[in-house]
Amino acid sequence: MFDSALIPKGVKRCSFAKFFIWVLILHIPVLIGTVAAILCWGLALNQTYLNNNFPFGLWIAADLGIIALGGGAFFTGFLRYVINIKELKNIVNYAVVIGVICYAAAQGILAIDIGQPIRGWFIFWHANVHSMLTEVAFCIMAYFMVLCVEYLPLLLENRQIFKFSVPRSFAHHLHEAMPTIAAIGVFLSCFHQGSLGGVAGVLYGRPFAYREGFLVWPWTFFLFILSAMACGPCFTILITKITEFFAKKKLVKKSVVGILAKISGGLTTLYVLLKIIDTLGWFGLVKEAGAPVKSFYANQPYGWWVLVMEVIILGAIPALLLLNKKTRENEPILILACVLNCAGIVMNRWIMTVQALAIPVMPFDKFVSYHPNWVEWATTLLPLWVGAIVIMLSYRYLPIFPQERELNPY
Amino acid sequence: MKDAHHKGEGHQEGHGTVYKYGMVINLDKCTGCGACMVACMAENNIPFRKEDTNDRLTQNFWMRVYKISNGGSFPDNDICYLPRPCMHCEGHGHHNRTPCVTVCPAVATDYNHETGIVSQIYTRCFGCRYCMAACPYHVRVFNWWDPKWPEGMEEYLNPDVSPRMRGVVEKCSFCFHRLQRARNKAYSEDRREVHEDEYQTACTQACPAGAITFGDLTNPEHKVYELKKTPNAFRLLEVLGTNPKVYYTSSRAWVRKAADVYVGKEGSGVTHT
Amino acid sequence: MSTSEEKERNVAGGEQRTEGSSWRFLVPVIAFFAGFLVFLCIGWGIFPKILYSEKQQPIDFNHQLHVDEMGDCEACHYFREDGSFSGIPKSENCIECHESAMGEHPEEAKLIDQYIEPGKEIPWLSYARQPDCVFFSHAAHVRMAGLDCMTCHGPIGESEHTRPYQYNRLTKYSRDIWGWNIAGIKTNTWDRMKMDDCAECHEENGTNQACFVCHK
Amino acid sequence: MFPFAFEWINDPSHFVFMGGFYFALGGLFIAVNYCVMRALFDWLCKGGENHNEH
Repeated sequence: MFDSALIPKGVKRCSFAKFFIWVLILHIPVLIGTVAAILCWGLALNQTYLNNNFPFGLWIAADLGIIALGGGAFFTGFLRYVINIKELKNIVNYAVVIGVICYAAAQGILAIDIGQPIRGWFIFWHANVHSMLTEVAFCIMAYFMVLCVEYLPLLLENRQIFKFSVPRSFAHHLHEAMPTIAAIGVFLSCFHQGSLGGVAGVLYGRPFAYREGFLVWPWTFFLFILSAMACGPCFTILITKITEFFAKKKLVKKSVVGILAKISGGLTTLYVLLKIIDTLGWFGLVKEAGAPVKSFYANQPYGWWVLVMEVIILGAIPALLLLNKKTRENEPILILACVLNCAGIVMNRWIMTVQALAIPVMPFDKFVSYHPNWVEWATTLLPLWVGAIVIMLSYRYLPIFPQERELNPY
Repeated sequence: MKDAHHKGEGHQEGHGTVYKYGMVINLDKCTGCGACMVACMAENNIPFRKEDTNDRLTQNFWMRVYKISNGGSFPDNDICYLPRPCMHCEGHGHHNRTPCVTVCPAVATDYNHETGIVSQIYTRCFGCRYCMAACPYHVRVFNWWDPKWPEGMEEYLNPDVSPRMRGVVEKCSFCFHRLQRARNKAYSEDRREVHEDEYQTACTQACPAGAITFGDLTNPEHKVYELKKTPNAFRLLEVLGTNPKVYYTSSRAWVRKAADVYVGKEGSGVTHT
Repeated sequence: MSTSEEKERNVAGGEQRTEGSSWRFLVPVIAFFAGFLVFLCIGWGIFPKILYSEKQQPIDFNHQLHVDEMGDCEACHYFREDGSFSGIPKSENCIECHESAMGEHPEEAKLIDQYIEPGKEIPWLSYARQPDCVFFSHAAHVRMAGLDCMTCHGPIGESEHTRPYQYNRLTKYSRDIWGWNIAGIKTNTWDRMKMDDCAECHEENGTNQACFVCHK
Repeated sequence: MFPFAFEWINDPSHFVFMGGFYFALGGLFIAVNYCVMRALFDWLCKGGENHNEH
């Protein structure tokens, strides 16, 4: 093969032509997304369906969702390096790759979302430390750097680079330092996952989103951390399964996936319980203030079904499926549970941003509905395609799955 | 901010009075003519686009007149026009912070403890729009387009107000530049305090019905001081604890009720939700 | 592979082994300083040339002469009745004295021929013009706080010639705002007019730090 | 934001927030540089003996 010198030893990859054509095909949606992004930068945000009632739309919701899904990286890293669950070394690499993609995507979307991208650095230079968004920006930026450093040894393990002694010993020492780096990552990650929850939770002008809390953090701060820890591993499993589907072989042992699924199941259960308590507590507060709870669910499409969908169908059901040993070990059901769990988290992020803004606060305000246009969709989906390309490249040329050779002898 | 605030207070004697500018709008007098909106747009160089003058979701208004109705059928039908400038919320209770100010990641907006005015600095704002999400009154608006005026109209822009570039948030400033101008005059006459008639907002002066009264809410000599204490006075969404500095008065009970979602608790003080 | 590594090892660690390799050890050091020098020249010499464009004032104005004649700054740069500041004088102020030539200076002849007789304004370039978002009250600083003109404008009253006006090509702001020192080092209060400089003085004097004190 | 910025205020929120941030960045910086140094040191000491120690 044309590039066989770069492919890790002892593993099989598809022909270079096939690989190349797939990468080329993926460039079509990438191109469309890039055009949309350039439209936003060049012609300003009037290219979207965002308006004065919906300053936050698909972008911010997707941002929050992506970061939550990328939470698998910090949580798996935490389990592997800090708690020291050895088994997970077989999947932590992939979690890191997914994390890098998710965080790069989140930052890219933010860069399109802000009205004056050239001034984006103000958030760091003129930081307002009381703003949740500042915390988000600082921690995401720093955590992205951590992820890059975690990705670096993987990159250096490419067969051709690994021949050289300096990158090899550098990678070796990075592996040694990984617990420290992972611990920093956990610290940063917990804060920004939480701050993303705080973004909506501190808005006391928006009773739908506002929550009281602990010290400077509203309850949503802690709910978001927990939900990211709960669904992140599910997303890692999901992407691994998708990769296995396209690679047509097993890449990670069932036992490894089982550990992640079990932990995720426990955390999801805990999260759903706390979410129910939080929702009921919020009902009480709203009632006490004299507002009928149903007024928050009176505007279609944001009816009661949203709550049922989020908490029961996309929350409790996957939690139980993951918690139960029998269902968890059945692969189709496991995949279904992961899909539901991830969808639940994305839906929660949508509710906390878009629905929170959609519900009129002033009594004489009219309900306005919002739906994203193609520019928003194309830019939001852009990371998906770029991510696919990055995953394809990483899978092809880097030894990401330590168990691959063992599982696929030839 | 805290330090600055303390210093400000420390110099209270030297720098004269601390103001708390606010507005009392008499809804019974308002005819909904929209003169306040027009005056505001002219005064503050608010850009407009011919194609969406009717699009309330992307057209920027600093002052916006809402039409509200009691929902009754003839002859019980009654409507009321409600002009809505920026409330310049003070915040109180355990918030003690203006909803839009604390969320700004780049300190592009602040609450001035000497005037009670919430600022917006366009050159600092980078357009994250978090403040718009924080404001329950839809006061803050975003520049979705580059500002453009019909040919020749640029010559008539107000030099005291800097025009906004696209991609930043803007909002009513209580015509703060008029206070700056008034202060200039006061300083040159060697006094620190600004008289009531020296500083009036454009909308106040433009209202043909005299529905808007503007002044220092803490100064007993200003008209707003008494007006805000009348039994018919109320504020929008008082229950949220935003502590706005714009008061409304109306003799009609349904209008007063319509100001708060939380009708059940009307008049029983502020509850935090 | 190993031979090249061997060589590099000698370069890095073996200056005392042979004379040849001892001066070779200096190569990276020399390269560093050479690069340092090049970038220093770019940073201090070429970069400001790229960043700033230069213009000459329409008339070479002698401040010292006028201050001697007129007495003080406020004779020409006066306050209006409403407290606003007149700034750079209009040609009508110049006409008060220069309706016809008072002397034989060529710059005065230029003033009369090119501006006063045709009734045109002199297109002075304002060194101290702040960006549009800034509100600056001369009344507050001069009348209320009693500051000297010199505190912000420097000893401009003693100048005999106008200095070239430089402005940032990107922002079009006068270079006096950023300061003439490319590194941003400030020795006098009038060296710079950035927001930090305003804030510094305001903080020292306990002025309100709210945004709407200086912004519009 | 740096402590010499004029917007900086010496209050707990600034110390805790920016402190935490710089702590994390500093930790990462030191960790990575430590690894770089170790790698260079390895190379300088036993660069000749080829790649067989791992």
